[in-house]
Amino acid sequence: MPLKNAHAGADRRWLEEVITATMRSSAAYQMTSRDIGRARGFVREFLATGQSLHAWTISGRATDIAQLVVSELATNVCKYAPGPCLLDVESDGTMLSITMWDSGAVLPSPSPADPTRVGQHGLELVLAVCQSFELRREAVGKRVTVQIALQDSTDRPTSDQTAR
Amino acid sequence: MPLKNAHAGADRRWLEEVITATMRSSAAYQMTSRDIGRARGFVREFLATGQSLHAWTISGRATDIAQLVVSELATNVCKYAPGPCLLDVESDGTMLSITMWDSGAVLPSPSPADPTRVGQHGLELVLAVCQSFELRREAVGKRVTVQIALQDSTDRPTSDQTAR
Amino acid sequence: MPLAPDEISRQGILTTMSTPERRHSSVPLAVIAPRGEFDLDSLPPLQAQIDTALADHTGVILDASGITFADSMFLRLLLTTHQRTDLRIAAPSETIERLLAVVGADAFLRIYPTVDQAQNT
Amino acid sequence: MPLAPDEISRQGILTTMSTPERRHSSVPLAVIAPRGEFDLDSLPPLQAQIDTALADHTGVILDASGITFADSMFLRLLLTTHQRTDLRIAAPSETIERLLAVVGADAFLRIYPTVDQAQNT
Ligand SMILES: Nc1ncnc2c1ncn2[C@@H]1O[C@H](COP(=O)(O)OP(=O)(O)O)[C@@H](O)[C@H]1O
Ligand SMILES: Nc1ncnc2c1ncn2[C@@H]1O[C@H](COP(=O)(O)OP(=O)(O)O)[C@@H](O)[C@H]1O
Repeated sequence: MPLKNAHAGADRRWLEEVITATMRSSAAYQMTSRDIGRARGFVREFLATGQSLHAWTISGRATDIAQLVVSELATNVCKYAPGPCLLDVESDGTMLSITMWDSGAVLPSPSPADPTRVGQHGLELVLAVCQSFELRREAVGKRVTVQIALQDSTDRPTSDQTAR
Repeated sequence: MPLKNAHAGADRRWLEEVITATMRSSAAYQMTSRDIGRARGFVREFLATGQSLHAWTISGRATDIAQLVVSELATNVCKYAPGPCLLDVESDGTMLSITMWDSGAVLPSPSPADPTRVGQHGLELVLAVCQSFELRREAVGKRVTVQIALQDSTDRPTSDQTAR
Repeated sequence: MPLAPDEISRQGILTTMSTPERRHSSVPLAVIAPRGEFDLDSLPPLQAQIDTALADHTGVILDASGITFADSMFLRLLLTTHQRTDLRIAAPSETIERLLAVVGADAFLRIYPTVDQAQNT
Repeated sequence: MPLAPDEISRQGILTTMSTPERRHSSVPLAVIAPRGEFDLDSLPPLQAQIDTALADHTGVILDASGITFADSMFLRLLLTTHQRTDLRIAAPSETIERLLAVVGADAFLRIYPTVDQAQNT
């Protein structure tokens, strides 16, 4: 027979689960150029679901940036590693983790900030807006993981200042 | 009074701890140019300790590469984020994780492979030899974490082939 | 929970092309007003539209108020267009302003709060 | 366990500079044989040594057999030296060979198994 305390513990645990709920979602693409917009829609829906289901507070800036990161990673698959790719998104409501696996073996290299350069601003933008950026070789292909903050914060050195 | 089984369990756990032992070590530097060689010596000693204490098998290539990665990260602190920095190394005998924290806010950007370019081969080398490469903004400064495999493997797509 | 790709918000490019009346402005600039999201996929029509506009105008005003998303491929088009002609960007949303600011392109691109101000400068 | 920095293996630069006897070789090349580890810290003396060698020689043979470690700063010195003169790299260790191979510089740098072969080619 359960004790009162055990009940209270279970309730607290349940509450914590709701509060610290982690959501995950995955999508596979062949990554033709039309898929780039679909991938943005996918992360937009994911964040909207987090907002309605878990009451995540997500800044407008974060929603924009999440789509930008997905768009850049998807565009690069199109351009440099055409073929199947896997997009994973995960969040606890504070940080959004965006992972793109593709079949290409070569690791991408972000260009340093330089507004006078016409091209190669894709990963520069990603680096400028992210909290972390990770490249990982896999048995086949590679993974790029980008984390972004879902709430704006003036004391955390995100992006815009540091990019300049 | 402990049961026999509990004893056996404890023994097994102790054994597993020895087998899967994770070693960590940290060093702080002001990172003047002389410190670059000291940082290499630090990771060399770390690997040697793992070999003698935990019988890690480490390829000659891995020992070389570990020093190369440390040298490149330390050189970049010297050049781009002079001041205090923190070097952390960690390994379970299979993967070596090398983390350099420095006080500079700007995230580094590895240049793409190009043998005709005279400079900017530092992080290109690191990307070519690593298993993973991570950049992370911190409240102050940033961390770069590089993982390398301690055993050579022909089926894992490390480095040399993919860099070309 | 599998989330269905959201196709709805991807809009076609609706544009108005017109030569603004010359008031204070001395050069007739074409005005284009693309709408929707701009990426690798949606750029060729925008590029074509700019090319057409520049065939008989000395520059182009991009009314950016209807652009809901843009990435580095769009930025690239802005930068190449800026290099070849008098490009004026009018009424950028916060998203577009951020895109330009993050790479530092807002320092030299010509950006105006309204199409009117872009015309009369 | 705190590990003491290992200073012992950092060696000074011991070099022999000599003009090889002309046998099959038509140009007199200086031979330098730096020893130890080469990084940002240890490069200026090596740079100076190369400059001195090139003051009265048309090229330089780098006997790399005594180099126990080198990173991208050393690579940079090789690449700039290769651009300005006839640089021949002799007897590279596996470490140096790997450094050159990873970036693809082994495709155009002149690399020889021995100093002798570098002289007589
Ligand atoms: N998924 C990928 N696979 C392989 N290489 C990539 C990938 N993404 C990017 N790269 C490499 O990294 C470089 C930088 O990418 P980016 O900053 O997006 O600029 P751009 O695509 O405009 O050149 C690319 O030029 C390419 O060489
Ligand atoms: N610790 C760092 N802090 C800030 N910027 C860095 C750091 N490390 C590297 N960078 C930037 O990344 C670029 C690439 O570094 P690297 O590949 O080592 O080439 P190099 O140092 O020869 O330019 C550097 O030019 C620099 O702009």
